[in-house]
Amino acid sequence: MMFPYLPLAIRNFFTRPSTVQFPKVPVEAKKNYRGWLAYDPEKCVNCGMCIKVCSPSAITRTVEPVEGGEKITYEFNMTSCTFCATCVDFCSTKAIHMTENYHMVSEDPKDLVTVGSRIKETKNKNKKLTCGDACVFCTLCAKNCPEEAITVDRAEKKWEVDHSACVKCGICVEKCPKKCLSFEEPAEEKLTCGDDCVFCTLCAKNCPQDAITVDRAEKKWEVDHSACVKCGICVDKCPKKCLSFQ
Amino acid sequence: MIIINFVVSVLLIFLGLYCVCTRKNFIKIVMGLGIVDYGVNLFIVSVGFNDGGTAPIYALSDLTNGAASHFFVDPVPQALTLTSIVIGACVQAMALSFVIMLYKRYQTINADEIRGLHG
Amino acid sequence: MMYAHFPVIAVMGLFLGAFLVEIFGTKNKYIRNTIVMIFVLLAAVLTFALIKPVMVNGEIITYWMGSWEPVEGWAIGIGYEVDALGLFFGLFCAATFVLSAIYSFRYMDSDDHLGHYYTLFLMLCGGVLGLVFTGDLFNMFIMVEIITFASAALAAFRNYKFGALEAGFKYLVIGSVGSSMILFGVALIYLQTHTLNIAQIGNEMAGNLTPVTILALGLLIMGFSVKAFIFPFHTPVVDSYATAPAPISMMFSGTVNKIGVLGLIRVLYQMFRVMDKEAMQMTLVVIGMATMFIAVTCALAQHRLKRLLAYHSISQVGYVIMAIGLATPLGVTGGLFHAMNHTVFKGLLFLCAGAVFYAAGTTNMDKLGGLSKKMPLTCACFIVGAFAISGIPPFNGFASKWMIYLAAYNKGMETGNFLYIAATIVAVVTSVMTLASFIKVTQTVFFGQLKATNDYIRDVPLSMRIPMWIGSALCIFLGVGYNFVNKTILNPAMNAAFSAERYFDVMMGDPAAASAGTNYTINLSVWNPILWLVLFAIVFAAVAIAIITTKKTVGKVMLSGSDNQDPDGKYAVFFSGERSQYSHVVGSDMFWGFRKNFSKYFDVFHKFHNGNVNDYATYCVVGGIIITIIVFIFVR
Amino acid sequence: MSVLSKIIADSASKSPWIYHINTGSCNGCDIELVAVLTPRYDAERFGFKLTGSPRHADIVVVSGPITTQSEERLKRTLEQVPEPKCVVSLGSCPQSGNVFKGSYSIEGPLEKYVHVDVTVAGCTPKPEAVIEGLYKAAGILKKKREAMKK
Amino acid sequence: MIVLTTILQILIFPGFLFASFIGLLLAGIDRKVLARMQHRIGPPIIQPMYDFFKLCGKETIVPAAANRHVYMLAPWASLCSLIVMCLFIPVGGLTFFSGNADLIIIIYLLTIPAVCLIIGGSSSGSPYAAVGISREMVTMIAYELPLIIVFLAIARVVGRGELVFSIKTVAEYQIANGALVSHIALIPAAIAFLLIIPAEVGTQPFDTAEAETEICEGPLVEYSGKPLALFKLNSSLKMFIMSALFTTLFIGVVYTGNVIADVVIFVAICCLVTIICMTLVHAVTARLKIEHLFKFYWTVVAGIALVSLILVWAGL
Repeated sequence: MMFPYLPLAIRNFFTRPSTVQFPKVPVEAKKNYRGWLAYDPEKCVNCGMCIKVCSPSAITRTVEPVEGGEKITYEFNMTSCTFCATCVDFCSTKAIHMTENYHMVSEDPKDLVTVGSRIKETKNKNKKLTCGDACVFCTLCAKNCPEEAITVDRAEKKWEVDHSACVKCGICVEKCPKKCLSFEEPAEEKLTCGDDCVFCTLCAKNCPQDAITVDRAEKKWEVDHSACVKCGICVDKCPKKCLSFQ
Repeated sequence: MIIINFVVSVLLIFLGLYCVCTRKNFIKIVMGLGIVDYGVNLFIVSVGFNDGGTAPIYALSDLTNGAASHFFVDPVPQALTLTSIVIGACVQAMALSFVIMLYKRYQTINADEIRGLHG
Repeated sequence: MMYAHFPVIAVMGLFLGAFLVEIFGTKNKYIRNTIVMIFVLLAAVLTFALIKPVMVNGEIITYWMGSWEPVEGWAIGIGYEVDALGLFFGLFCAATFVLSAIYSFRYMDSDDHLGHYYTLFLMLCGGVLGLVFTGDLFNMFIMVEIITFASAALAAFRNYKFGALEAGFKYLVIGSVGSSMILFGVALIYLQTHTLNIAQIGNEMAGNLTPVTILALGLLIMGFSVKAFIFPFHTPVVDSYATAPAPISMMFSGTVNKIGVLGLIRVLYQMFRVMDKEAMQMTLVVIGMATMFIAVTCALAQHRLKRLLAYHSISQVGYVIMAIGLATPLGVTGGLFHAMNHTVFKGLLFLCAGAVFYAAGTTNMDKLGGLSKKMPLTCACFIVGAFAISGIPPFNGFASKWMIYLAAYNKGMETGNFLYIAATIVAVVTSVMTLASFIKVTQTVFFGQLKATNDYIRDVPLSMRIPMWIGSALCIFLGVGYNFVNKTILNPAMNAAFSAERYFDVMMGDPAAASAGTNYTINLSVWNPILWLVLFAIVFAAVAIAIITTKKTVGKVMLSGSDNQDPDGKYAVFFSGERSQYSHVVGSDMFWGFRKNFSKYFDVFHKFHNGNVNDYATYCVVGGIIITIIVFIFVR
Repeated sequence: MSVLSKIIADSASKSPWIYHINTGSCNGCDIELVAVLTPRYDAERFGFKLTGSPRHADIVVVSGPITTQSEERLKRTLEQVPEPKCVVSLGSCPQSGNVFKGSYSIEGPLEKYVHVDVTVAGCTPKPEAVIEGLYKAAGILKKKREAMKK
Repeated sequence: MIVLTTILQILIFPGFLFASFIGLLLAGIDRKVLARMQHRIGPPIIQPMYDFFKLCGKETIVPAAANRHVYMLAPWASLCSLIVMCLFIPVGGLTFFSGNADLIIIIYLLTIPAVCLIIGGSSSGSPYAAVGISREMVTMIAYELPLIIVFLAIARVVGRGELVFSIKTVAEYQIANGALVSHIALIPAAIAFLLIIPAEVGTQPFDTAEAETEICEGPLVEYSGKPLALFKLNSSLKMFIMSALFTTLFIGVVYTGNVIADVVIFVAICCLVTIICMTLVHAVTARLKIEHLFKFYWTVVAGIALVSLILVWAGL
């Protein structure tokens, strides 16, 4: 046939064109289209796994100390992202997921960046005010407490504190003449290893912060509690399930 | 008009043309041209020949007393031949001067070598 | 009858000038130039003075050398007969002499032996004018010989150039073979008619064509075809055009090949009056077609500017031959007009080629490029010439080509013979190919990118530019005012060609017969160029207003000022991002598509023109034989 | 002549011609740009046309991380585009070098060479996104032309 | 008064404004129909007008290597010759010009725009333009042969005496005895002419001279702004003129009462012709290499034209 497309061309002329009138007809991307990245700062435990796995290193984390703790902001630069969604798979707490919004067009590349930040209090967040036995019930602490969380009953020699109201400002501790007030940490959960540990070093390898060091020769296992962020990856990875937080 | 003159002159012309067309040496080509020229000259001379006629030299008196006594050969072709011979000589002179210059330039006068201008 | 003496004075003046230059002129430049100028102008003025009596009043001037009047209707002496046809050729030849002389004063001043150059130049001019005015056959042969000598010597004038000597020699060999054939033909005619006067011969042989005269006819046609450089005989001429200095190649293409054409017309129309036979017309048309097509296709494959122009002048002569072969009033007028136009625009093109050679030192197209920035005026003249030769409407090439197409097609319609239709088709296609080759030249020589080494080029001095300006002005004037030209010069020339009887009666001493015979007139009202020019002018004016009125919108013209002249900046030529190094598309690799399809055809013609003298001579002889055979078979 | 200049001003955004420069892209975005001209998405509805020479272009679409080789050519071609022009960076490579970031042969973001008018992110952005980007660029063209006129 | 009407007629009716409006309209229809054939919506009909005015608004850059005067003049000269052409083609039976134009002049007037494009391209000094020029020239040689054969065939049927080639006689002949297409002998000539139109205008299968992909728009590579706008206008004008020429030569003009109806019908026929011979061929074929194009024209199309010439010559 000399012109293979001739009949097709003529037929096309009389049929409705197959163009999707995009601006008038809104077009939705398919079901799990990997579009704009959405980040939920609350779920994120700031383990940094996503930064580690992102090939174009599109994710940047900035940590600035803020009065209550540290402000951790994650920036996902869409103009540098390759939409491979590896970070989504690696995020243990599923804080990142890909939306179906493909309209990544803008005049200023800055607003193509997904930003999420979270303030993480320092450890004293869950410590409690306790009174020692040298207390003479002078009610100085109660008077100076800005939140009036402390009530002292000189008659029945009783001292109690309303922990929810207490903002742990530490003013009462200074004012107490007998220095018998102090903040005790509740017994913090710490990563401990059970005894049927076979020193397979899996936990050490998977720890994003490399807080666990295992010495197979001398069968020694220790953890650096300050580095540990209690992400719990080692607990899942341990074949013997002998790791736990106490 | 003697036929032999014609045959010889046509023969000379074809001989000359053959020589021009086939000989490789430039001098032979010029000689060929000369032969063609002589052929044509012979032909022109023999055109004007009236057998029995004398040379067309006469005094005015011969003419006045009746032309019967003198029967001349036609002078016009002879004049033509003169100029044609002169022209033939000039052609050969110029051609040979070209050949000398060409030899000085190319050190050869063979038609096959001197083929600078082609295509 | 004051006019009777003018033709002889003109011709003899030129010869006298030749000798005077030889005697006085060798030492001092100014004496030489003035002598040359005096005699050339004398000849031109005398020729132009003849227009009034011959063209306007329609008389035919006769002049008998040494007042040997014809006795009882029998021509004895050598007679000059200036009829409209002869004068027509004489006019534009004289004009070419003047332009060429002015041009060569400055062009040749770097050469030596200029005394000889101008002697030969004046001899050539004298020969041409002599042939144009003469009424005697042998005198015509003598003039042909003088022209052959002068042009052979002038072709090889710059003997240090490559191939000059070789071209001169070949031209001389082929030229003298041709002239010997003419002489042989003249002798045969004399054998039959015992007279040498063209008019008388025509009258004697009007009816009875004996085998002898037919052989003479064949030989004369062959001889004059060699002089007109038609297809089989064109080879040595192309070389000699290329090597000759520019004013001489202008003379060659302007006058020398027109002499061949005039000889053919005289032989066919006035002496043998054989053009009414169908076979003769067809042979001429076929020869014309062959010359046209072959010459233009060879031209497309050329690398040197002058060889390309030489091939084109051969193809344009092919047009003229074809037009004359049609033997219809419109056809002959077209042919004559095209001969004149060809002289004008081919002269202009050769002058431009000379200017390029003078300024750039070479005419090899592969080495030239981008000259339009350095030589704007020469480039403008060249474009005018290129448009004229390829027949773009407002120019003169179009006027004559249009006449030729119309004539060819009308003849085809009347006679129903398909050959004339084919002739029209070949003519149009050839004209487009001429345009193609000139586009190639303008692109390679003038427009492309300027080679760094060519930066020193400046435009040619004024005295070389004047002839070019005159030439382009003529191109435009002839193209536009061709109706006027037709009435004044062309029509009488065409009628002279057709009315051989009138030529004879006047020659034999009765001037009254000058106005006898039928005068054909052709009406060319179908296309009047003035109407067109008015249109073009109005449209151009309207467009100019449009340009001025529209406020300077954003798109103002950003001139490539010399300050931001960084070679790669905004104004550099887009070279897909690369640094714009020198990349000039040269002539030889243009028209790739066309040449690939014609590759077999081009090989044949590459071999045809192989530079061997013997082969050229064989082509000559074979061509002559073929023509004589055709004439024998058909014309009887 | 104000009517004519008004028409000219309006038509500035109605027939934006595109010239595409590939500075080392993996051709993912290139075929995406061409896909935009196919029947399904048909950018020609808005007058978009792919031209062969920068002199004819209004919108220059750059795709690919600017490799060292193509940097020089990019600069030269961008300069040769006539004035009211705007630059669109297609995909994430021009903006940030994508996965090739930090490689020895990458010459850094497009922003270094020319002000990028519209960024279309996405490692091969969806054709609709490309159309949206081009459409926005066409709009900018008009603003740029007014700015130029003043 | 006559001068005024002539200027009016040159600039308004059959001349510049009318012809360029219709030309741009035809170009728009051509692009729209082409899009529909490719099953897409395609640009609005007046898109070429947008293109033209946008280009007018853009900056004109004259490259350093270019010869400025020739570079700027080429588009105007080509536009002038095209306008002069419009005046000769009897639009809707109304010949502006009493003078009967001649087919040969039409051929030569068709060469002027092509030559202007060539000279313009060549003067811009770009190597792409040079390649584009040589292809444009080969295309011209290619379609000239069949064009002259077609015109000769028509002239054989119609012409007589002196005015053998004039369009006026063609028009009168068709009024007298029906459209030329109805002649059996002239049908191949009509087909040949239809095949020539795309090459003359330079649309897809035969636009090797202005191939965007290979040699970036050939001769037009360096043009921008107003000159480029003019060249685009010229090509759409040529589209109108060629189809108008086809309708006058082959289909003949149908005479209804008033002038406007004639003109509308004429333009409608022209659209039909352009769609058939340009858009359909464009939608279906790909670009030819220059040597195939040349061979195609000198063998196939010239053959068809010759067939019709021989048939006409055989007195059909």
